[in-house]
Amino acid sequence: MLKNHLFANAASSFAPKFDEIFFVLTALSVFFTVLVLSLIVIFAIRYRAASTIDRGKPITHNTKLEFTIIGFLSVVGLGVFFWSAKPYATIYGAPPANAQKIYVIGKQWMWEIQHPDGIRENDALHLPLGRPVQLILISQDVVHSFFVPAFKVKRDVVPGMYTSVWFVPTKIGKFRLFCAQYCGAFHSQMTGWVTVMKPKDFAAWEAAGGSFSEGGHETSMVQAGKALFNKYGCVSCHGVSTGMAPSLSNLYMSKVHLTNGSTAIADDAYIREAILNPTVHVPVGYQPIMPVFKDQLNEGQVLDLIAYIKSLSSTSLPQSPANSASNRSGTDEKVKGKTR
Amino acid sequence: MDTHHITPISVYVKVYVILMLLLFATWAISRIQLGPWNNVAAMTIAIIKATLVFLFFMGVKYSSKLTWVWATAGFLWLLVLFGVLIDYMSRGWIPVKGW
Amino acid sequence: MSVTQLENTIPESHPQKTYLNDGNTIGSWLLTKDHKRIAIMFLISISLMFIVGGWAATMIRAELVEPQGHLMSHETYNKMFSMHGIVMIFFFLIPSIPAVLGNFMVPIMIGARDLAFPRLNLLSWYLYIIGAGISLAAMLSGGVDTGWTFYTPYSSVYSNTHVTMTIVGIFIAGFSSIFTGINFIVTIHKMRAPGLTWFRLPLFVWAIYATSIIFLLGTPVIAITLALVVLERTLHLGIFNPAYGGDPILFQNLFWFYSHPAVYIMILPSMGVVSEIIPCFARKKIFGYNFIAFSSLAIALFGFLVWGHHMFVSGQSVYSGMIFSLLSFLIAVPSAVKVFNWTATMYKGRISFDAPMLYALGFIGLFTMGGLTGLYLASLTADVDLHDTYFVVAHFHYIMVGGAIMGFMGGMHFWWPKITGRMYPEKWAKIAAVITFLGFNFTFFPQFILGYMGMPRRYHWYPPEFQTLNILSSIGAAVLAFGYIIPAVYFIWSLKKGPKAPQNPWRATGLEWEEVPSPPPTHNFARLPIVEREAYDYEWMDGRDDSLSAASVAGGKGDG
Amino acid sequence: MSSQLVQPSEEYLWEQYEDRKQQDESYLVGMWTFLSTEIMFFGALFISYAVYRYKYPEAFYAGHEYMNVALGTINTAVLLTSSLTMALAVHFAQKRKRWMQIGMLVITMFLAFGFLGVKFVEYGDKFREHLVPGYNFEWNQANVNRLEASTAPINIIPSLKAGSLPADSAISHDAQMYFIIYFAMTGLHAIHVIIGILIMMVFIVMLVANHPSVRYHMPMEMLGLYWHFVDIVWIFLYPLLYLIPR
Repeated sequence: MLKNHLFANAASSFAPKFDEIFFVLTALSVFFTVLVLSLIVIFAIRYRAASTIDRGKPITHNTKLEFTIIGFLSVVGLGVFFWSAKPYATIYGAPPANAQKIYVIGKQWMWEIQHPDGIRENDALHLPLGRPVQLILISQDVVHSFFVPAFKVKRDVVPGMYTSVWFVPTKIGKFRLFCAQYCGAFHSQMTGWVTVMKPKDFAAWEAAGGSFSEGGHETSMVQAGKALFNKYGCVSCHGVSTGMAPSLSNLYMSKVHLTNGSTAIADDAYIREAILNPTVHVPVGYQPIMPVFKDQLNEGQVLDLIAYIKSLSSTSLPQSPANSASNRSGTDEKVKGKTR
Repeated sequence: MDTHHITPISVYVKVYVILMLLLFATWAISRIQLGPWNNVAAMTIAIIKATLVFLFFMGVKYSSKLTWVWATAGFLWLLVLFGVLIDYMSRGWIPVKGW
Repeated sequence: MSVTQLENTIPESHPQKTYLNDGNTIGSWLLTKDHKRIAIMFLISISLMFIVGGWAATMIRAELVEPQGHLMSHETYNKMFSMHGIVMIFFFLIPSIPAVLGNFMVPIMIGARDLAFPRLNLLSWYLYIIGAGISLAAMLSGGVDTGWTFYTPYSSVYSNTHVTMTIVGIFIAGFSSIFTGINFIVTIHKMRAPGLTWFRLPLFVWAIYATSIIFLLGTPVIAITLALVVLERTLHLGIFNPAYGGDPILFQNLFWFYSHPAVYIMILPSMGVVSEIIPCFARKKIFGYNFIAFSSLAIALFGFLVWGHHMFVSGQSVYSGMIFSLLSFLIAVPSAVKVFNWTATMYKGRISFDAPMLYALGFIGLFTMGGLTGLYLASLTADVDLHDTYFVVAHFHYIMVGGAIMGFMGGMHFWWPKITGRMYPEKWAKIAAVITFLGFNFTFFPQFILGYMGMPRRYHWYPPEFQTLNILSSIGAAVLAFGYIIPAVYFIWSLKKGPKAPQNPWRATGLEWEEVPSPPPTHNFARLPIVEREAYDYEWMDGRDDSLSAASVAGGKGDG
Repeated sequence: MSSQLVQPSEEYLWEQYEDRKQQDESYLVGMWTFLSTEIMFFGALFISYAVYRYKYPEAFYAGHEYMNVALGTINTAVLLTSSLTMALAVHFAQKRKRWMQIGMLVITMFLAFGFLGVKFVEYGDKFREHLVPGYNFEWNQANVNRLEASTAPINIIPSLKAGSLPADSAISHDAQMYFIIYFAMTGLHAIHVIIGILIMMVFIVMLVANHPSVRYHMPMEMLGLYWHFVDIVWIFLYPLLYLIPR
């Protein structure tokens, strides 16, 4: 009850956990600060030079007491550490299976959001209440940081690397979105709004093609990816039995044998690399003839292509990019069961 | 009185011969395919060579304890810096289930 | 070179021939090998840099009074906070206590005639001046807008300001730190007076020793890392640039490998100063000498193991994050031990409240708060929200300003009579100490709340709901500025007008007070002292003092 | 086995020291503390090497195939030999055999020049083979040309946007990383060699002139320590850069 009054702003599944730890740390801090300051004040008054108090038997060391303090503080520290490690590992770890994946691209100085169904938003993010959402973030240029204070959630947006974070919005409203990592001249204007809506309203918003946002309804990410796939002529080599390049059906999350003798799991990060720098990732039996797309595709288009390639897999694997280097589905359910 | 150790020339020459033999060994082993053991062998030989230079050419073997401490401090601290690798090696791991 | 006449009889308390008048030409200063003169030159140089950094801070606080400040453009604002950070950290805080008070005091405290390598010491100052000059020139010729952290790929590819020149300056100044560190380590190891065992050393010397370890083992890492950034900028290499397969997070790893221990470079010497001041003004042996000494070493060594707590949200592996969080909680313990021991020292003391003591007490209070708020940032979950907000800004200012600068000011007041041979005006000094303490809290406490509310750091424009707290903070900064201007004025005033200082105005223990006149002669000691007592033996000191009878020490009256 | 150095203990004593023992030991500790910073200095590059080799093992293997192992091995031998002669120079300095000391220093210096000469040849090869990152790196281009001549019908080098990253950005950056690190590490090492040569020159000149400050053997020992350290760095660079196993 008290906690609800103190921390009325918690707007995500993570926020109450943050609040708990913040509350405990604040209690500890106040306790120790008051302890130290009051001891100093008491000693300063009692033992001021003019005072005639008894100063007999001054002590200059007490090893037992010191070790007691060291032990006590270490235990307190370890306790807080373990308590605070779990929520952290949770939100940066594998999301529940039903999590909605939303792609966030940071660039100087705006946020580009892609919903899987093709709705794109700039500097705005609409979310349904109560549904787990996993953000998959990548930067087009420098390091940014996706920060929604009301959710107490922050994740750096790094170029060349997918990061992820997941949470459940638990409160309807409009919340500020900041870039928290200094990214250049207009860093302080790389802001936006996150809107959390009732699932019903969200469905309406989605159906209207995100009419409240600037982007409007485009094709879904898979469709956009397919269009790119055709536009760049990928199909001429990766089409069925051309022999020039491997087929992409059922590629996602499969094992790829490369000409240099190593193997790789074809996760999001691998596919991204294979599109942008194909010469380093040549599968066995093929020539390194694929064009380098590094300067032709932006991160958003790469995400579209990955979505399309995923759609070519017969079994859909609910795997998040950030954790896809390892396996496997099924365990996600457990995570969900325990944390939610 | 000043007591400063002077290493005799014969020691230097012996160490030098061993170093050259080890150099040849490194090169020879690198020509054989041993898989990951190639790395182990190369680095082990490098560490032995460096230790020989360290102990005899640089005279740490005959030095005071204080010199020992500071001579090894840098090498030990390099290991701490290699803690950076923990980050890269554990990135792919999934966080513990149930956490 | 020498202008003054040698006199046959040198009075004990006011020697005619001191390090200050042993040669009055500019050359006699610029080519000096005397650690005391080099310390003075460092003092002047870092004070000038403090003015530059302080000016930048003033501009920042003035701009943040309004949510959409219009004093300067975004670019200018970014350059301002970068300048503030770079100047204050690399050119003020890091050399402040070690190169000024350490340089001056360590040889005297351990009974040596000079540092082990006087010429290296002078070189250290020149490197500092060259480094500072180059960085300042970069700032004057357009500035740098990366923040002091130089995160890649912004610094290495995207920023089109004077990053290269600034880094060259920092690189050169880094060697100044390294050489200072080498000098201290060798001096403390090899040049202690007979009888001055490790556990008789003043704790300030321990602190400087621990700091020097960080200088030696940390500075080269950032030097080479920043050098790589320069290579990346100038030759378009890609060691940290993802467009070439580089890893921006590797830069953060290497950067914080130095820059986290660098925080301890700033705070450890201050802790040393406080460990000197508190026993002196409590007239009591310090509580738990061994624990304070070893906690300095522990902080210096473990400080190297926690760099990753700056990167919890960066995409670093979750496991790394956990290891670093765990170690960060543990490194709080030695700091807490120190706070406990200082407080315990006051127990049954005979406490007087001269300005150095006020600064020291202020230090304990502010450092306690700074340290405890550090726990929030060491905690993984709390850091997810608080990282890169004003909470962090407030936290590290409590450590670096509330801690390091309070300690520096305390040390300056404490040793000013020894350094200059003049007393500062005590009344004004007390006023200044109180103003600094209040102004500091006024400035930075609101920033904790701002951070909790979610205001990110390095924001030029911010949402209007944060304005009230920002105004409070700016008012506080104005108060704080007075806290620094007043001492500057009376210190300068005291050089000419201040009453002459006796050899030991505080009746303090330590070779610098017991054996050396104020100001000290060029070679410190006419005859090298032999140490027979442990540090902080104030019972012996007060027992020796005629004004105190044995009875009054044991039980009764104050010394009035 | 070992003989004792006998020197008048007050000779060459700086005024801040009490006696020569204290001074000698201070020099030693000072030099070792300096070398520990040097270790960390190179350490930052070694850790970068480790990280990128861990990330791009194939690229490092591919890159190392362009290394001239013979030249690398010769250079290692040259440097080890120079370490021996340097150790002997220190030995003769301790025994106060000035001309022997000068002779050994001159040999060491020539070996050092030899090392740099070989390095120069190697660097030259890299320039010719378009393997210098940031200058003319064209890893892919080479592969492409080979391929175009044989099979592939498609021109696969995309046109670059104006004002984008320099021309080598469109290539296999992973292999470039190997060469960046190769040049950074060997370059920093070469700078140390050059500094060593400069100091040796000063020593030789001063020794020939029989300058009093080099009659004291500690400065010579410092130079020796420095040179052996340079040698140790190369002992590790050689297998790491030249002998990468598959």
